[in-house]
Amino acid sequence: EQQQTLKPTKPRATPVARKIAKEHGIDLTQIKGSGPSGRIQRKDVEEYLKNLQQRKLPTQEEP
Amino acid sequence: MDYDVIVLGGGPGGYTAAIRLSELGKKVAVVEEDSLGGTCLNRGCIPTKVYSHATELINAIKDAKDFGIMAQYTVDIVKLRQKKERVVKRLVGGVGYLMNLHHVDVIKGRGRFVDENTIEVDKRYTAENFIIATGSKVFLPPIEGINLEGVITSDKALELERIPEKIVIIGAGIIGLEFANIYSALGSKVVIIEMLPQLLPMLDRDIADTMEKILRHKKIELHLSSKVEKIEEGLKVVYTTEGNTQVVECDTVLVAVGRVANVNGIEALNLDMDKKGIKVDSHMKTSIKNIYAIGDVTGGIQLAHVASYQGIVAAHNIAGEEKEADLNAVPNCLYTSPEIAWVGLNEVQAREKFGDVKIGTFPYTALGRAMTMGQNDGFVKIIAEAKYNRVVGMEIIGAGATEIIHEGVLAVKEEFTLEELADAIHAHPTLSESVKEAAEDALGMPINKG
Amino acid sequence: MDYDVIVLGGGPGGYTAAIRLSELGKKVAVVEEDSLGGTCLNRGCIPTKVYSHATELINAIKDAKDFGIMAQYTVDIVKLRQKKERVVKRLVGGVGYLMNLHHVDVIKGRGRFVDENTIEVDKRYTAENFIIATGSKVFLPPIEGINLEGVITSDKALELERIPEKIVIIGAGIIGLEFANIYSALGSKVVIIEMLPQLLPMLDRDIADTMEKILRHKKIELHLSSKVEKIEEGLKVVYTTEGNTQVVECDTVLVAVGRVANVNGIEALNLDMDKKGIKVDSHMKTSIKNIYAIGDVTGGIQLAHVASYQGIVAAHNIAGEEKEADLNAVPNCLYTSPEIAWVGLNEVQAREKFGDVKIGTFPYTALGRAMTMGQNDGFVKIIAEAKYNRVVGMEIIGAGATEIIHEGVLAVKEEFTLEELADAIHAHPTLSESVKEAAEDALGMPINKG
Ligand SMILES: Cc1cc2nc3c(=O)[nH]c(=O)nc-3n(C[C@H](O)[C@H](O)[C@H](O)COP(=O)(O)OP(=O)(O)OC[C@H]3O[C@@H](n4cnc5c(N)ncnc54)[C@H](O)[C@@H]3O)c2cc1C
Ligand SMILES: Cc1cc2nc3c(=O)[nH]c(=O)nc-3n(C[C@H](O)[C@H](O)[C@H](O)COP(=O)(O)OP(=O)(O)OC[C@H]3O[C@@H](n4cnc5c(N)ncnc54)[C@H](O)[C@@H]3O)c2cc1C
Repeated sequence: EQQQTLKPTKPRATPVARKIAKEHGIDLTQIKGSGPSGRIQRKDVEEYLKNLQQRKLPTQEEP
Repeated sequence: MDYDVIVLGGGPGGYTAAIRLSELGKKVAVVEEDSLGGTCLNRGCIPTKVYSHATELINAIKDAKDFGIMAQYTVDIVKLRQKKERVVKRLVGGVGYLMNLHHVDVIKGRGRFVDENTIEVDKRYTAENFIIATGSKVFLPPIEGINLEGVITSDKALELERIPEKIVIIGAGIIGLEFANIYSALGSKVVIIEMLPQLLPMLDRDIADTMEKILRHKKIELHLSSKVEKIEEGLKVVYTTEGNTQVVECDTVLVAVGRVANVNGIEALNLDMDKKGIKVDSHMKTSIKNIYAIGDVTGGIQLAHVASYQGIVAAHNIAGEEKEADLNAVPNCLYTSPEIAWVGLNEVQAREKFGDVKIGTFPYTALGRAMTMGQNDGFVKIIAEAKYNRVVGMEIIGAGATEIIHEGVLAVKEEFTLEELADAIHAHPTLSESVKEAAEDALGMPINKG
Repeated sequence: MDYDVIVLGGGPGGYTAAIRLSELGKKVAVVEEDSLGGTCLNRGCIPTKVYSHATELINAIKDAKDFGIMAQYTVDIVKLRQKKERVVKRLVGGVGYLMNLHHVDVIKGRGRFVDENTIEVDKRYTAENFIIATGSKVFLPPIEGINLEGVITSDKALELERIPEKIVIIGAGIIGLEFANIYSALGSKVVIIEMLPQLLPMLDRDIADTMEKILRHKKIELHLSSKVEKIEEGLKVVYTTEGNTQVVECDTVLVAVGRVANVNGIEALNLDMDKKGIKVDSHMKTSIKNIYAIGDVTGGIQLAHVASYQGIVAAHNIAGEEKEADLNAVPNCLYTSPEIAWVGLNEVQAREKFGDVKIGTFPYTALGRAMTMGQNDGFVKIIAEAKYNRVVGMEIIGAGATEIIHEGVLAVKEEFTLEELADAIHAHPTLSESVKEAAEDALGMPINKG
C-alpha cells in the first residue's frame, strides 16, 4: 500500500493521550490534534472514542 | 481610523498585548495615565520581590553561622528603598524602550471611551479594536478608623521609610503573608489577623499547616477566624475571635484584604459586567464585538502572568487567529521564606473531581541539595488522578518552590502521567529532584523517601 | 542461591538499584567496602555543594550592600568543614536507613567475583544476577612531581584545613571549575591551567565566553591551550602555552584532569571492556547474561543521576521488564557563581544534525526576577530543529540554572515544540520566565527582549 511507503512519523500526542489510545487500541494517526502545533490532547482522543462508540454502539466488542 | 488597536492601560497585560499585536502587523497605541508596567512593576510584583530578596539575604547572613561564616549586619532602610527604586526605574524604562522598538505609540493620560471606536485622552483617537487592561486597585474595607494615620496599604508599605516596631497586618492572603515575611525579617513584631479559619484555603491542609508552623517559629502572631471591628487612634486594632473581643496595640496597620477591578473610563460602553469586573469569554472578548478585556480588570485570577497571557490570547484573536485561554496550568507563587508555589488542583479538589487519586510527597529533609543549603523545611506534593496517573496538580513549600513549580506547570499543561516525571532524569543534587521523588512515591516506588 | 541480586558498590548507582529491586520483589544485597553513598555522598556531589553553597553565602553577603544590608564576615574553615561532615554523615546514615527499610543486606568489605554466580567478600555469596556499580576514581596523569606534598586531588581538597594563598588547578572541567569558584570566594588566588583551547568545549562558544569573562572578573587566571610539564618542589608548576614555557609559584596544586572507571574485583569474569570501562548495552547488560553494570564504571557519562537512572533501568530489566536507557535528556550542571546547566544538543551539534535550526536567547539583564536578586549575569539559550520546531537542547548560564534546566529536560524528553514552551504560563517574576521568553524569541516573537 502507498500508506506504508509514506508512513507518517509518529504523531505528536501528550503522554495521557498516548496512554488512552493504547488502552483502546486506537491509531493516533486517525486523530487530529488540537494542542499547540497540532499535538493530540486527551480531549481529542476522548472525543474520537465517543464518536467511535456512538457509531459502533450496537455490536461493540471489548478491545 | 487612527489605529488598528488601542490598549487602555500599560500594565503587564496591556504592554504585552501591544508588543504581540505589533509583531502580528498591527498599528497599536497604549494609553497609560501613570507609569508603564502598571501595578506589577511599580507597586506590585517587582518592588515586593526586591524586599523579599533582601529578607533572603538577611536570612542567609543569619544562617551562614552554621557554615562557619560569621557575619554581622545592619540594615539601611533608605538604601534598600533606593535599590527598589533603581530596579523599578530600570524595568519601567525597559518597557518604554520596548514600546519604541515595536513602534507602539504611548499616549499619556487617562483614557475614557466615547463610543465603541473612539477613546478620549488628550484628544480623541479612533481604532478598529480595543483592549481594556486597566487592572485593579487596593480594596479598602469599610472599617472604622481605616483612614487613620499609620494605617497603610501595600502601595505605602513599599515606600518603607522606617521599620515599624509592631505592625498588624489585616488579611493573610498572598500580599499579607509576603509583607509579614518581609517586616518580620527586618525586625518588626508582626501580628496577622485573618477572617478565614485556614491560612491559604486554596491549598491543602498539610501545606497550610507547615506554613503556620513556620510563621509561629518566626514569632509571627497569627489570629485566624478573626474579624477586625475597628481601628482606634493610638493605634489600637480591635478584633473579635469567636465572640471574644481583643485589642492589639501597634504603630502600623497594613490593610491587605484584596484588590478590586479598576473599572473606569468605560461608562459610555455599557459592557456586560459582574460583581468582580468586566465579563469576558475564553477568547478575552467582552460583550462588544471589537472590545477585549484582559488581566485584573476582568476580576479573574489576579496575577501578572495571567494578565500577560491573556494579552497574548487577545492579540492573536484580534489578528484573526483562533486562540482560547487555557487556565488549567497557572502557577501561583508566594515569596515567603520558604517559598510556596502550586498549580492545578489540590488534593481535595482532585478527589472531588476524580474520586480516586494518587498522592506522592517528598520532604526536603531527605533532599541532598536542600541539606547542602541548610534549607530543611518543606516538601513537594504531587496529585494525580488514579485511572491514567495523569498529573493534575502540584503543591510545593520549600526553597526554590517558585522555580521548580514549573515542572508541575508543564506536566499539567502537557498532560503528563506520573511515569513521565518519574522517568525524567533529574540532575543531582538539585531541589528539582524532589519532583521526581514525589512522582515515584505516588507510583508506590519511592527511592530516597523513608 | 543466597540472593536474587547482589550489587557490587553502594554509590548512587548501586544503592538506587538495590532499593528498586527490593520494591520489585527481589532479595538483594549490596557489597560496599567503604561508606554507603559512594563518591557522590562522601567525596563528590554533596560535599562540593556544601562548599559551593558557602561561597554563595559569601557572595550574598558581599552583594547585600547594594540592598542596604551592610555586613562584615569572617570564615572559620574548620567549622565549614564540620558542616560538610554533618551533612555527609546525615545523608550516608539516610542511605543505611533506606537499606534497612527495604530489607537490603549490606555486606561490608571488598568484593571479588569468583564466577558468574559467586562473589567473595568476607565469605562467598551466590546470586542469580549481579550489578557492578564500582564507580570511578581520580585519574593522576603521569607528570613529574605529581606526588609532591601540596599536590592534591578533589578527595583531599574537600578536607580543606586551611585556605591556600595561591592554588593552581590543573584541568578546567566541571570539578576544576567548581573548586576554582570555591577557593576564589574563600580568598585564594586561583590559576587554572587547561590543555584545551576552549573552556567547557561541550558548550557553545557564547556560554563558554560568558564564563571566561566572569572568571576574569573574579581575577581567576585562566591559561587555555596550556600543558603542565612538571611540578617542582616549592611549589612551582611549569607549563607550556603555544611553545612558551612558563612557571607559576603556588602553595597548592589541585589535579582535576578526570576520573577513570574503578574496574576491580571482576578479573575472574573476563567481561568485554573498552578503554573507558565495562561495555554495556542500552539495557545495562554486560557481555555476560546475568551480569549488569551501571554508573561511572561503564565509562559513560560520569554523573550521579545517570548512575542512579541506569540502576533503575537495570533493576527493571532484571525483574523481567523491558527497559532501555534513554540518555537524550541528561541534565549537566556546574555549580559555580553563576551556575551553568545544559541538556541535549548544543547549537553546533544541532546544526550538524538538522541543518536548519532555530535559536532563541534571553538575557538575565531583561529578567525581572534576576533584577530583584541583583543577579544580572547570564542568559538562556534554546535550540530547536527548524522543521517542526522541536526543542533539542537548552543551555543556561545564570542564577538558578541548575533548577530551571529541568524545563529543558522535560521539553527534550517529551519532544516539545517551541510553541509548547512559549504557551506555558510561567510565573512572574521568576527566573524560569527566561525559558518562555527564549522560546518566544526562537519563534521570532520575543516579548521582553530588546
Ligand atoms: C503588592 C502586590 C504584589 C504583587 N505580587 C505579584 C507577584 O509576585 N506575581 C504576580 O503575578 N502578581 C502579583 N501581583 C498582582 C499583579 O500586580 C497584577 O495581577 C497585575 O499587575 C495585573 O496586570 P494588569 O495589566 O491587568 O493591570 P495593572 O498592572 O494594574 O495595570 C493597569 C494599568 O492601567 C492604567 N490605567 C487604569 N485605568 C486607566 C485609564 N482609564 N487610562 C489610562 N490608564 C489607565 C493604570 O495606571 C495601570 O498602569 C501583586 C500585586 C500587588 C498589589
Ligand atoms: C569532586 C566531585 C564532584 C562531583 N559532583 C557531581 C555533581 O555535582 N553531580 C553529579 O551528578 N555527579 C558529580 N560527581 C560524579 C559522581 O560522584 C559520580 O558520577 C557518581 O558517584 C557515580 O556513581 P556510581 O554509583 O557509579 O559510583 P561511586 O559513587 O563511585 O560508588 C562506587 C562505590 O563502589 C565501592 N566499591 C568499588 N569497588 C568495590 C569492591 N570491589 N567491593 C566493594 N565496594 C566497592 C566504592 O567504595 C564506592 O562506594 C562528582 C564527582 C567528584 C569527584
